[in-house]
Amino acid sequence: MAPRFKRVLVANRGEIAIRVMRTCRELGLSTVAVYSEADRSALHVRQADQAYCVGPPPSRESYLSQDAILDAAKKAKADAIHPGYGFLSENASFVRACDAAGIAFIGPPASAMDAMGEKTRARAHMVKANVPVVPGATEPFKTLEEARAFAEKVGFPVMLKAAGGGGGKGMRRIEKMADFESGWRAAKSEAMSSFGNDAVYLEKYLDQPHHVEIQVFADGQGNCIHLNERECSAQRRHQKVIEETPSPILNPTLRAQMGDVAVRAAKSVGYIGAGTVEFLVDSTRSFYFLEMNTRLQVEHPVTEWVTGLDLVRWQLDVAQGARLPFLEPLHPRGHSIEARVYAEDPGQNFMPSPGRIDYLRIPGGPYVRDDSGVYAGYEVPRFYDPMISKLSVWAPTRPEAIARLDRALSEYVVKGITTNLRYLRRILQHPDFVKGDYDTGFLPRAHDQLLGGDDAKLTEVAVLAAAVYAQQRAEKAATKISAATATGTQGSMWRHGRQR
Amino acid sequence: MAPRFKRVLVANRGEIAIRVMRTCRELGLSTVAVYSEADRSALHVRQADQAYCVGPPPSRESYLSQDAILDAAKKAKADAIHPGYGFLSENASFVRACDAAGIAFIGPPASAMDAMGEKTRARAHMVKANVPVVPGATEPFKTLEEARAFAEKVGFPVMLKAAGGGGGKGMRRIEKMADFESGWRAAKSEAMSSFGNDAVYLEKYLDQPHHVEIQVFADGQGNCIHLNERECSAQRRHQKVIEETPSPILNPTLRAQMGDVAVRAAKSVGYIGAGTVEFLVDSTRSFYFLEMNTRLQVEHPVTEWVTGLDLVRWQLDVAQGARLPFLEPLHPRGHSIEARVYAEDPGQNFMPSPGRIDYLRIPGGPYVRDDSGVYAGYEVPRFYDPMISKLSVWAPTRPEAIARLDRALSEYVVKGITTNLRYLRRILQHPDFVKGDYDTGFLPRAHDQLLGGDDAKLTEVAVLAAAVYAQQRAEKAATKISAATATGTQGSMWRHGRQR
Amino acid sequence: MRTTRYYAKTKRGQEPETVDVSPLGGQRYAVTYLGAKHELESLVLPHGAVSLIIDGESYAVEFEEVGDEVRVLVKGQVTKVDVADERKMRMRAAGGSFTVEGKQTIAAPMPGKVVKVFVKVGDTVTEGQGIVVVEAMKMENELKSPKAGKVVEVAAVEGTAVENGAKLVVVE
Amino acid sequence: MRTTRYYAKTKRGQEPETVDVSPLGGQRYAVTYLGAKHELESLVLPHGAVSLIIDGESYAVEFEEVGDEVRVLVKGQVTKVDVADERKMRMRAAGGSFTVEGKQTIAAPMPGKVVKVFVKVGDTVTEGQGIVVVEAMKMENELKSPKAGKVVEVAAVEGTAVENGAKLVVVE
Repeated sequence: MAPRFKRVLVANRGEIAIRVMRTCRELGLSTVAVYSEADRSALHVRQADQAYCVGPPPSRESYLSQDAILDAAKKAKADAIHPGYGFLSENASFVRACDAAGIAFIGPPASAMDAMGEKTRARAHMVKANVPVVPGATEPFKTLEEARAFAEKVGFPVMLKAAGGGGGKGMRRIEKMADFESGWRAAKSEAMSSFGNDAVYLEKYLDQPHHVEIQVFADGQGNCIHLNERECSAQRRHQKVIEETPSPILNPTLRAQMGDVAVRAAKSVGYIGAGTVEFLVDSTRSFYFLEMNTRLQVEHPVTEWVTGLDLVRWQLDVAQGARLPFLEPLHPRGHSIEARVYAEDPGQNFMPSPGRIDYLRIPGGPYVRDDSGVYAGYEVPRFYDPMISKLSVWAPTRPEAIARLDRALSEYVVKGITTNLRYLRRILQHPDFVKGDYDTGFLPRAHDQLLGGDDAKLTEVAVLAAAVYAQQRAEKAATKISAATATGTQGSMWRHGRQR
Repeated sequence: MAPRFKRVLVANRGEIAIRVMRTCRELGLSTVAVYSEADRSALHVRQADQAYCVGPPPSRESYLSQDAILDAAKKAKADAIHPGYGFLSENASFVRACDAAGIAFIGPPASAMDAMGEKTRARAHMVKANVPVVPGATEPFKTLEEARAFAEKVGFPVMLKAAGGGGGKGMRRIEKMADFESGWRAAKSEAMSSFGNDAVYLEKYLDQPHHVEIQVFADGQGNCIHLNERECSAQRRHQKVIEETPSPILNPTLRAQMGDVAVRAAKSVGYIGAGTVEFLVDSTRSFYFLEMNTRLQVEHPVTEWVTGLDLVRWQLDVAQGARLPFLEPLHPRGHSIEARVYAEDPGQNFMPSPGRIDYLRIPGGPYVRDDSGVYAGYEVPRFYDPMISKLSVWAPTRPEAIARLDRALSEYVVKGITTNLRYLRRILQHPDFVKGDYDTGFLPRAHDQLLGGDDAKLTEVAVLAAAVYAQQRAEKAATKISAATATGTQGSMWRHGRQR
Repeated sequence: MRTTRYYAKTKRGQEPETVDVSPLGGQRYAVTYLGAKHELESLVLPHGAVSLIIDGESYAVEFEEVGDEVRVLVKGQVTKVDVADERKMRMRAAGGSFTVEGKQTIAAPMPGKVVKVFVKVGDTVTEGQGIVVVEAMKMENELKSPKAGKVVEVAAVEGTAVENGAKLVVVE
Repeated sequence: MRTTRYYAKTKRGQEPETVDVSPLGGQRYAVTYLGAKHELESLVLPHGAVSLIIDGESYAVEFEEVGDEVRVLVKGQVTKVDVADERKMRMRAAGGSFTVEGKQTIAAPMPGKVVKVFVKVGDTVTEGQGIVVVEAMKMENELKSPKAGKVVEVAAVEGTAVENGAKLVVVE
């Protein structure tokens, strides 16, 4: 197989667009960025060799606009489109449009996406392939009433889910019938704005399961392997916050079983490329198919750390007809953990905090990897996902990896917007996390512990620092004023604007 | 062996101080920084738990002041001192002073340092231990005349070297007798200011040898192993610029031979801790002992990348009495390359360019490691080494590692001072480097190629950018002026100060 | 060495504590706070950063201003500190600001889009009741009433974009 | 759309080339240079960075000023560009600057310490001859004469510190 791509359009933004472009650049491929009007100043535009505007800020009118993106690909003479994750990455009609335009879509064939893309259809497929699934509906509901009736039958709590989506968007856990209507409305609305599809179904809510997923990879010659698991149970608002591999709850037998099932699931739909089979694992260590993400996963770096692979390169190779380079199981080496840095305020129910990043210092040193999509001076727009960076580490053992990630997070400085940096460190320091015994209920359960309890010594340091800072500004202002007018006064220090 | 250190003073500055503190933090050890008056704003001061000033800017009065550093260690109640590299790291009298003060020195015993520290004494030891050495003097010269006579005997070219130093400081290659006196003067003066010792000796200058070094590690129980080699032949002004492992010129047999000799050399002096045995390898692949660096090496990250180890942690463990965790040879995994980012102008004979870093953007992504000692807004002082950062990468193969490092360097932005970033990329792209066929003469030989030849397209882009930038500033100035006084003019755009 | 007295508090409603600051020359200060005296060296760096050495202990401090308060970041902890000098304290006493009970404004905590308004003028609300839903960054965020009371003003309109800090609803 | 003419050169001594810039609205411009017309979109970002899109090609450009010139960093290449508008060109023509042959000043290229001065007033020097050694960052750097001539002034004193740009020796 000879490489045939020369130019790759990345139909995405933020860190994942940059991640994909990095591998392209290393392979000597030219890169094409697309951007919405809100993203003209984004880093991915500056790092690409070409850049085309694809529409106004709302994703539906830009990053989800198939025509605009295909137009850009044609103008740029791109051979291939990498969709990243989210946006059009799991949209089978876009895959067909690429096929029709003669542009390679870097991902599975439309048929595999059809089979897995709609959550409900995927569940039906899996049942047929003898893969265990979570009890629940096999198709989206047409009406609220229908959904209510089904929920009643399955029994609360239930989980409302976007049929066309993933990544925790358009999901709502509903405790009781009284909350059903508002959850239904919110889930549908988020599903629409995230995936352009408001179809919603529901599943029985398993009691505090673990979320464990298996990375699979298939080539076009019928080969499919798995690259071990990722533990993704640390979730807030149904979105992953910290991921790690190996999972602290898997043993080699369970890993092999889940890996086999994941490969079977992928093969049953004729899968090609990188995919992730997500499972829920309950307290008895039974596991259930949850969904298959038919694209690169946000948390793929932890798999890269313990395997030494470049998964984006594998995606590009497979899309150009290459066979998988090996078919034996790969034993993970050491341990890796990733933390997602969000522009949000954990103390305000994870309220997003878009705005300008005034200053940025990113951690470094041994076995620390930063995947960020921002820069100092960048204005984080309010239209898209609030994740600004992924910080991941590797170490020989899990305790060392925790210590390393905590150390790295301690070096991270983001000013101008609120982030979850401290919250992330609190998670790493929490006894349940340290023990490796945490399920999807962990973060909500531990919420107050993770937020509370300022250190009295640090509060004292803050007061001392603030008082001296006020004094220094007063001295500086007095010097300036006396130099200019020979009359010095001092007042509110904080209103003079920042001292630079 | 139970860990007994609680608090470690790092008797260094810049990236290596930060590197050591990172591991200390991961191990839960408290850290103490020392700083000269020129370094009050340095990053290592801000990252430490405690910080003490040890004197005025010149290193001789601060970082080389044994009393000031021991005073700080006592005030801070430090159990141990990590010397980093350079400064006091190879000073046996400082080791004895630490011993006398009851503070652990993290490094070899004074006796091993005595044996290896003076270059000439080391050579004598090695001859006794049957280790091949480069032909030359076995002790420093008392007078210029004596040195001249010896040079005449050995034959030009010769290499003048500081007996008490390393790292390329205090070295001068002399082509002919007419240049001898000025080289002698320069070498002595640099030796004095770098090592507080102006003793100088000389060796036959080998014709374009490779500089290959072996990392060794010994514990206090008589065990010593090697951790493979590093190729360090890419040197400018006798200082390493790019290092890699494995060396492209070693085969397994030669690696094993050199490893054995390095271990023998270390054992012959009762070595303990991390050390590096440097060899010159000539065109027939004969190798000669050059010197042993009795401390952590600048380029240790490449060894860490291919072994998965944390060498600073090993240093701390061994200093607390631990045995080496394994004694079998460790096979390197993949390939790693490091580039040293210097604040210097390669076009002006590598003239240092201290000054304020106005903006800094550090590369990231898969398998990229940054070890920097600076931050945006930092004023690089003129008193110390101009290295501001080490950027290293890992990849499965050498060509992939080169592509990755080139990609990472392409993302690096440092504004306000001149750096060698472009020069580094040119090295990586040079055919001799790509082939893996480069000796210590490579960079001087290729100097013009590495500097010259602006790309016409990029020059055109620069002109277009500058003209439009001027226009935009004129528009902005006109708007401001007309808003204020209703009379707009425009003149020199570049003198209005930066647009922020 | 003239000593300047500052008043600092870290929680709303708290009585401020005094902080006495005496310059010792250069960037060094003697500071008395909560009955203890400390020697501080405070180096102001670009971008609102300060390198602080308190009795030998080193702290990397970052400052951000939010209205009258300053947010101080030390070792991952963000503390909101309100510092005033004597003159400012007198002005506050005279102006009677910081008596904020009574009317409460629910403002947009970020730029976004109002997707739902649950109340109208005259409604009685309980503390913690959902009032408005604002969407930003693909997440819907419900804003709750900070107190029990009555809705006296509704500025939020469903479907419209709002800026950070925009008044949405006032509860009295 | 008023077109403004600029004069740009990238090498000393070179005749400047014309660059005609016509605003197209927003941050877009039509630019004619070396006989070709391009459409540029130039977004000015903080810290002297510009995101430039030229006929669909994207360039991350960084600007730094050095006296009259601007240093432009594009894809790792630093190009010194001297851009003047018509008014500045007229001033230059009148002032007769940029005729720098004759006296040549050897200035400190960085802050450092003068460790050696090899010449005195009246000495004859050849082009490339070592004149002064300045030490900075542990390296000794020999500054050479840019031309053959005679030393007319020696400001450098061995052992003293010098600032960036300080006059050391003048050769005529």
